Amino acid sequence: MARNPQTLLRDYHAARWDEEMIMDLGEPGERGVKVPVAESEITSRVGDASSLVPTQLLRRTPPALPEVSQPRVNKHYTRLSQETMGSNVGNDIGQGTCTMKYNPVSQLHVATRHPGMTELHPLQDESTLQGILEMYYKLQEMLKETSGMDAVSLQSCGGGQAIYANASVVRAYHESRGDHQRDEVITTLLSHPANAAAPATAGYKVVTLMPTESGIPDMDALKAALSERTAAVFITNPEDTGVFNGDIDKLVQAAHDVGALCVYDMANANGLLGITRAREAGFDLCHYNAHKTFSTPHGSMGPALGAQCVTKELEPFLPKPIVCFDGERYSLKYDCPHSIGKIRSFIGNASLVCMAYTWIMNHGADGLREVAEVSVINNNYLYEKLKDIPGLTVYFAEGRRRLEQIRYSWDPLFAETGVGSDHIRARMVDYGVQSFFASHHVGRHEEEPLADQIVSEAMTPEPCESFSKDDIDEYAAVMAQISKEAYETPELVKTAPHNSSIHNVPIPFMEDIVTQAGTWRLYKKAKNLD
Amino acid sequence: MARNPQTLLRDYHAARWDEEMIMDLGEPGERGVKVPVAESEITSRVGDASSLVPTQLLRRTPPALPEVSQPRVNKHYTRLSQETMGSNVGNDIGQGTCTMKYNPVSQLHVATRHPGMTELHPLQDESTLQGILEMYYKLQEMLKETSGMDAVSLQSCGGGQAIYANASVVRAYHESRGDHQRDEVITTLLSHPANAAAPATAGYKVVTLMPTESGIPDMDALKAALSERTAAVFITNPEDTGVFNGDIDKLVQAAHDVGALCVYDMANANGLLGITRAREAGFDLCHYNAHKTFSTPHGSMGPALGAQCVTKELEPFLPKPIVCFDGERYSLKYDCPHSIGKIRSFIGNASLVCMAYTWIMNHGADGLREVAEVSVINNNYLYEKLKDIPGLTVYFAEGRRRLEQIRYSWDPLFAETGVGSDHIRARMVDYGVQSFFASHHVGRHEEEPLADQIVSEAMTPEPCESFSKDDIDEYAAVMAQISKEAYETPELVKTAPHNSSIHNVPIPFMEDIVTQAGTWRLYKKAKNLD
Amino acid sequence: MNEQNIVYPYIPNSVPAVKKEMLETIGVSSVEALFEDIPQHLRIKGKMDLPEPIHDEYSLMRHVKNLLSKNSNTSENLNFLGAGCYEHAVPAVCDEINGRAEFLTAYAGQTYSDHGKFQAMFEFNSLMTELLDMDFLALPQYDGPAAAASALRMAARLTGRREVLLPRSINPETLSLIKNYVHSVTDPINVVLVNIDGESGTLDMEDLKSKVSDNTAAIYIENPGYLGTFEPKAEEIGNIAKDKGAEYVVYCDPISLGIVAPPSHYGATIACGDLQALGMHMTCGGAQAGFIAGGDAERAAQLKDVMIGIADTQKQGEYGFAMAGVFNTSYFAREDCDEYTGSGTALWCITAGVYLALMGPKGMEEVGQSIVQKARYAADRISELEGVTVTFNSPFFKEFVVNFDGTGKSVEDINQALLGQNIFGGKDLSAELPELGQSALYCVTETKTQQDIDVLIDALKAVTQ
Amino acid sequence: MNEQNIVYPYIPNSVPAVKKEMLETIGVSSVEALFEDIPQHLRIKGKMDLPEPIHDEYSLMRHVKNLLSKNSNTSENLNFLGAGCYEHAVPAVCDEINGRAEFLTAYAGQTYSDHGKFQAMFEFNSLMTELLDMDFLALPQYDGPAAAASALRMAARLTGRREVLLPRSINPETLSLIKNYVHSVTDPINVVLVNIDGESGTLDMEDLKSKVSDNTAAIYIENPGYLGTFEPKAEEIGNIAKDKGAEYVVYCDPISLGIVAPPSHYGATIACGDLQALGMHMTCGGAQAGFIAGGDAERAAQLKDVMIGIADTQKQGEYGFAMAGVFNTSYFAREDCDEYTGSGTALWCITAGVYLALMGPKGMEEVGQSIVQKARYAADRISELEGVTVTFNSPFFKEFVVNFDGTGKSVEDINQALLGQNIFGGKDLSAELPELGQSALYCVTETKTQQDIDVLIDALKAVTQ
Ligand SMILES: Cc1ncc(COP(=O)(O)O)c(C=O)c1O
Ligand SMILES: Cc1ncc(COP(=O)(O)O)c(C=O)c1O
Repeated sequence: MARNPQTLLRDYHAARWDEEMIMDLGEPGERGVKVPVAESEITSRVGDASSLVPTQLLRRTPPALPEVSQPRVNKHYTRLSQETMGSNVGNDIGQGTCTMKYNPVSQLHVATRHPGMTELHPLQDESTLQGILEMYYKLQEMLKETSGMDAVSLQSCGGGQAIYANASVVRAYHESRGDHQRDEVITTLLSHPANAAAPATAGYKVVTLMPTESGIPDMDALKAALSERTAAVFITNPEDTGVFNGDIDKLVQAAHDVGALCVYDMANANGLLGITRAREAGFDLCHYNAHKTFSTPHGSMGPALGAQCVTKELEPFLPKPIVCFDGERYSLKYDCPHSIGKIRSFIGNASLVCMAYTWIMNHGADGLREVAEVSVINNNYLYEKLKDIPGLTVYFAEGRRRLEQIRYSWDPLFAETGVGSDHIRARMVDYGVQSFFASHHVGRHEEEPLADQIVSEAMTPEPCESFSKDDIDEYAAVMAQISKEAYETPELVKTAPHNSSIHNVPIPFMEDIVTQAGTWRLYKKAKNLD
Repeated sequence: MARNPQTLLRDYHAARWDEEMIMDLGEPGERGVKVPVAESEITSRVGDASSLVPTQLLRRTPPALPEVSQPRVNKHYTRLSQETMGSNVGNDIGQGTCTMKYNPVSQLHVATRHPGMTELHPLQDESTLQGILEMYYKLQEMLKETSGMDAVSLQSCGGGQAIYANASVVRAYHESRGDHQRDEVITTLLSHPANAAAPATAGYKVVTLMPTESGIPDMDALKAALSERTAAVFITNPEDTGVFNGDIDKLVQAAHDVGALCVYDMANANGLLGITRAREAGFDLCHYNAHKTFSTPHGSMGPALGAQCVTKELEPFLPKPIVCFDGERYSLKYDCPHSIGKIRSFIGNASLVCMAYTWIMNHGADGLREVAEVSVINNNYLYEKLKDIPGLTVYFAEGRRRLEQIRYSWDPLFAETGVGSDHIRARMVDYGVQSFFASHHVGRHEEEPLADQIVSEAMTPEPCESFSKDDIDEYAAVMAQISKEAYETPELVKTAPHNSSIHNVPIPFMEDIVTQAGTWRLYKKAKNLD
Repeated sequence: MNEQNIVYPYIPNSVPAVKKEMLETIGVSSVEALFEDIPQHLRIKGKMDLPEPIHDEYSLMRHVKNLLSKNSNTSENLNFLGAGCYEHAVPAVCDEINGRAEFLTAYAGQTYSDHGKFQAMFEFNSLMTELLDMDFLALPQYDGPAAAASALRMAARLTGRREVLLPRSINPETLSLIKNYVHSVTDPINVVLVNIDGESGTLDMEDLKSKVSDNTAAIYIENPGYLGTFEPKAEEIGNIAKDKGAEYVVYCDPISLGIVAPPSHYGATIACGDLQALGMHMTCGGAQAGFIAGGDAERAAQLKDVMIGIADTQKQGEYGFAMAGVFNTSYFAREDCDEYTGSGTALWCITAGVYLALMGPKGMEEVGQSIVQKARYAADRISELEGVTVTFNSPFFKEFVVNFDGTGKSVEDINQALLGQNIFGGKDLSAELPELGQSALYCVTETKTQQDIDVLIDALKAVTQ
Repeated sequence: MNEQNIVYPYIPNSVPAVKKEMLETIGVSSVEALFEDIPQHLRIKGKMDLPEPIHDEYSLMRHVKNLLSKNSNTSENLNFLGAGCYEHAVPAVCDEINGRAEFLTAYAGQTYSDHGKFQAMFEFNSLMTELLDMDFLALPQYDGPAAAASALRMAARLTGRREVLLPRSINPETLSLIKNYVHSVTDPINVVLVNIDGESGTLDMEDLKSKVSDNTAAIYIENPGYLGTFEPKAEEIGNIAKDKGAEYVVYCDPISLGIVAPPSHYGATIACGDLQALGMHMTCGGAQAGFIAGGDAERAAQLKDVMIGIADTQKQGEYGFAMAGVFNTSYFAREDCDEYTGSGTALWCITAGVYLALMGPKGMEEVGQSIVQKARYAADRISELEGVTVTFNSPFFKEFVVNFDGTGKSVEDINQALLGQNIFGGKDLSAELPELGQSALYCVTETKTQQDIDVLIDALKAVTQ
């Protein structure tokens, strides 16, 4: 008797608290928390605080922060949290490539509450950090196995940072060999933009290969682009089309042939765990996003954890420190003359290391493979449910199997009804389903990015292993319903959302939003409020 | 620029998730959690579990529990939580007498997360429980001071249970003196019903005094009721009218004169802390609800903590065990020959003792008095804001000062518009304000209780010290708005709620609800579902 | 007072300027005027004598954590104590849900404002009645013993009789609680104890038959009993009760019911017990919660606490909930009730619901199996120790009595020695049940690994030999 | 694979029957068919070699807690380490809010689905810009050093110059990070270090003046510096930068800004730092979060990460939020950006917002006062010890360098001895700054009581004498 989404969709309404801006709450004099002040013996000995700060550095006007009692602050933020569709609360299938995996509550609790994790200073004597260092070391070992690489660094605190760290290693490698001519990096348009931007940050010129109808990069174009100026190829496989490039090893070989390194963006390895690895295809470096593949929480957009994996040859260039084990004690090695140096202060995001370690320990080799298999089943099942929805189409490589995600397009719907992916994303919220992620290239906009011309009105759902058949059915039913509405009552969709925490932001304002930075004081100034 | 509720009410909508019944979620075979099974060496030694249970006691059909994955269970209950207006989230001024005090997050966290609290077995060796026993002892000492009594027991786990424990002490006291003729207890109609029911549970006949227009019990009626058959008077002061009976000591004296004991229900002492005590009025026993006065959370309706306080003379009758301190060690005394015995297994609600202790330690004597003063200011301020709302009136003792709460009535509104307190309570939800508590005597119903004939269409708000002026203004503005709606568009109010997690339950169904018990299987049977 | 004009973070209107403004609106010049009805002679003289407060949160938390650190807990020690409060695995989702501010701080909100809370409670009832295979369940009580005591009064009301039969092996503390609860100034219920067979630990059927009569309101058993053993004659006992027109009240351990038949399957008319095992940390005994269930509407009508009712809203397929049976409770009926009601342990029933939803039939089965196997393994290994015996020969669930008479050592000495090795030995029974000699009640749950048990065995060996 | 047909609690469709049904819908007979595009030679041979999994939650948690218990933490020890990661009081509301499942597990939801998250971020920006008195703030970066490094690249873009001046007293690890970040295959930025006055620890103005030039993209200072001291000439340094058309980048400690002037008040064009002090537990360095702010639209346009924008919805007085400046970031501009962006540390900015909202101006003032007084008290008492000196004579905020040369003992020995007394001594500087001899960087925050400091003094006395 569970709800059948074909006949009855969830009657959803987001919590709407209509909360004031925190800046406007409270009354002068209210306090949210008190702090431990200096004992009178101390103050009488050292004197006023103002005498301990150089006069010219004393703050003359107090910061214009609000003054709010604790009950009100707590209520305010609790209410705002209810107005947020976190992934452990909503149906996040739409967040494709951003993989919203279930974050087991047990690992969240242990890593955010246990004083043996939260109350550690990173510079404590190593003898007092043996537990956490053991987790680092063992997670490194595990990721060596999942990737097939020879060395792992857990210093990076995001996927982008891991790609940047990989670019730094590439740079240091070529420099160490006196090879200074290589100033180009090749990537593909459908690889995550960080594969272009992070090497560019390291000073590389970036050559971008365009996608072909086959959904995979064109080998000839690659070969044409490769040269003795190529430092490395940065690539994802599958890209968010979900089409696996079976010639990936040939691509790697072609790069190696010109002396370039190959870097695999395995941020999202949900469809690959236990099936294929960077090693088998011959890659020199790769990275994982623990927040996509190993179930660390996204935290509203970080903190995150990027695991950098490299071959033996590149190990000396990894960022400092390296977590070592001599059979008895775990330690941090800082004496690494070829290292690219520090990428992140201290030792990275230790609590996320703890969570990823925990999650893998829970699954083991069979479990990780189960993740991949179910992710791929889920995705292909969703495809069956979506494929006949009017107005929706699949880009690239019609008829080919997909792994963990697929890039769809609402182009036909837009052409026929004027309802585009932005409208649909707003409308989804009315059904209690998280807006889909268009891909890393959103919306229609003057400054329309290249990728958007290639797949416009994009939608990239990813029903990873955390979702049940019911969840997928519901997601598909919502899509079907919105398509129907677009043809029958397009205004309903265009004026969405109707059941969100807020009402629709009309397009001119929406453009304001995305082009204007903001704080409450700037807004008030702009609107002549106060 | 904070919102002015006079001109703009909160545009609220409750989270509405339209969640399926848990019984209907999941698929056969799904698991929410795995359990640690016996090691193979154990199973091969001891054999199958079924061989370890007498055959005739083996369960033959597994319980028809649902089979649901962990992500879905967690989502389900998280969503249900969002559909609940907990007091740290909503505006709970309406929950008068049920005092919804702010529960400081710090004390909630420490008492529910610290393994030194959660991972204790109550029968551990006393040497391993010194910390928690110290809190018991010190809280007892504190409550001796706030009440003026000589001995305190923290064994009761609710206000009702504390009153029952007091009734048991009364019984044991008279029995210990061979005084077997006393089989009556006197209480007042506006004292909490537990003051009638708990003594009745102990076997007493209960005499109930009716309220008078003055808002306080009639001394002559009391005197008439008192006799050598009176075991005790159980009374609240102020009752939820908020009118303090200044003759309370004379009332106690009158009872003492006939050899009866006097029991003060101080469950809610918010208006009295640091001002007046059971001691000053001559009471023999009293109790506090920590969940009303000392900021332990209500937990959706328990677990709770009732603190029983008695005079020296009655100390021997307190429930077992007694927490003692010899200047060095804290210990539990079980050897108490006159004790009424156990009231609650083990030592009661230890984590709530920890919270109440923490809360009082945070406030001290000045802080507790501040609680009383601000509670009383808040209540009288709210009165100013409510007093001119059409259709609303105050019962009893026009013009007299009130302490922490006031019993109002919507009688005039009902008479003029047909909109009654049940409708208003539903409508309030549309404005994001917790429904008010009518008093301990709700609604209009065939089985209308006596008290309701005395104050019908009751509303008993209590803006305790946790609420800001803004909160109170908002509450009053919502009341004014609903009154206006009742006169202008009564149907709008009668069909409320409109912005709740669910729609209106029509009156016949509502009566079904309150008279029919239910489980999902009974419901399905009744409706011929499945 | 508050002459220093301290502003309290939890008291927004403690800001002097705000207070002043509010007093002006009220029309009085000082707060004193609001207390005018409290005569001076009833006032506290001066300031209360309370410890110096710790106003800042950090220092206060440090103070409290310091105190809690003076306790030794079961994460740092190997615990074999049970006797009503049990160390079971608590799924983190249980903590997550009962720690959500909405549930933790809610109270008396009703149908529309607290829909989620009611659904969670209704679901608990639905889940728990499946586990018990009984139709009616009230919101939970203070603890298992309170539920047992209430069940006995229910039986008295249902039968109009004033005598109940209890096993002599009942926990003396439970007995104490029950005795106080069924006592009455005017019309007490008589408690009669039925003997136990010394070998098996089960009810002495002859003694039962000799004591049961037309005055018997209820036969009450515990299955498993306080001393751990199952009651294999449970059905027969039920028949005896039925024959005499008495209620059959069975106290059971809900975590056993994945593998053990629920009381309803062997004739119980009222079932009760404690929910603590189902997803609650021990919390020093602070997470007990008594459940009580009845098999039919007649019993349901006698439940002293409210139930949760369901009804359709105006929208098809949508439900609303409210307290059911509230007019029968003392909230309305006051002294016309035979028993009082009040705040119970609702948070724990929500939690137990989460637990049952997570576990499902398979989880409940596995946890039952794991417990009974591990407990048996421990008992077997213990009984191999010289001078140490397992007292009763009946099958048991998670607890069993260990007798140390043959070692010449007292349980107290043994437990002190174990404590030195970070082991909390079983509950010392020697004072409360002297007839059992130097005996202790050991508890082994699914949380104990084989290694844990072996550690215990080694320690016991060292300590007793 | 998964031949045992294990069902995983976090993988609903791992139920064999469900999988089968789904495969049927897809129209394939086995999952293998879905992987057909992955050639066999690219497949992993056999099963991965990973540790045996622990499938049940209880055992897994016990395993993890066991590991965590191998660490010694700062609740059990007295900690005087700082150097970028600080032990400050964390209000429980901060934990409560960042532990709410909605915030903790959210990610890329936008305007309508994640309104609350955006409002919380927008509010953080609004609060933080008040604290900094600067108008533009990006979402936070990985950590303070990353923010500093990014600020320097911003400066290079703004000025078109490729040289930056940094104080020689900068944390060597920060320097290492910056150097890697401003390095470039094609067009690196040159890092020049400016000397420090040996007595005061502040910037050597002569050296600065000699090194600043028309090539200088930025002068970067830390105030307070890595070695704890304030930079009293901050304004003068700013003027020097201005004169040369260089950016003035100031790294500051946000928890000092209740009593200390924010960088904008003495001329900074870009301010940066780390948020960890504002409501985050140290978490072994896992709660660092770099903020970066610009004083005007020109700087704002150079921020590499998104900001949060606000607009009116259709309903008067209601606001919606979205990422602002996103088209300027590498999400859209890809390699046309000089810097990449990505997942940063949003949860920590929400938390820092909660912290600032709780603290208000008064809390920020008091915490600043408390710190500077307690740190000074500690330094004064330490400098009374024989052979022990406080190296710099300038005012400092919460950290200060202690030199032990006069005791004849190494910092390493002293710290080991302190550890034996459950004290974490200051960071050993002897390897990274040998010119300071046997020195350590001590940190004292508001969390230390006078008694804690006295305990340290006694221990140091015992250890050094
Ligand atoms: C394939 C891929 N690579 C890299 C990234 C960048 O990771 P992060 O957002 O952690 O910087 C992402 C994130 O969306 C991704 O999906
Ligand atoms: C004055 C008074 N007494 C007693 C009680 C009963 O307390 P409990 O609900 O904890 O049983 C209450 C609770 O509402 C009350 O307000």
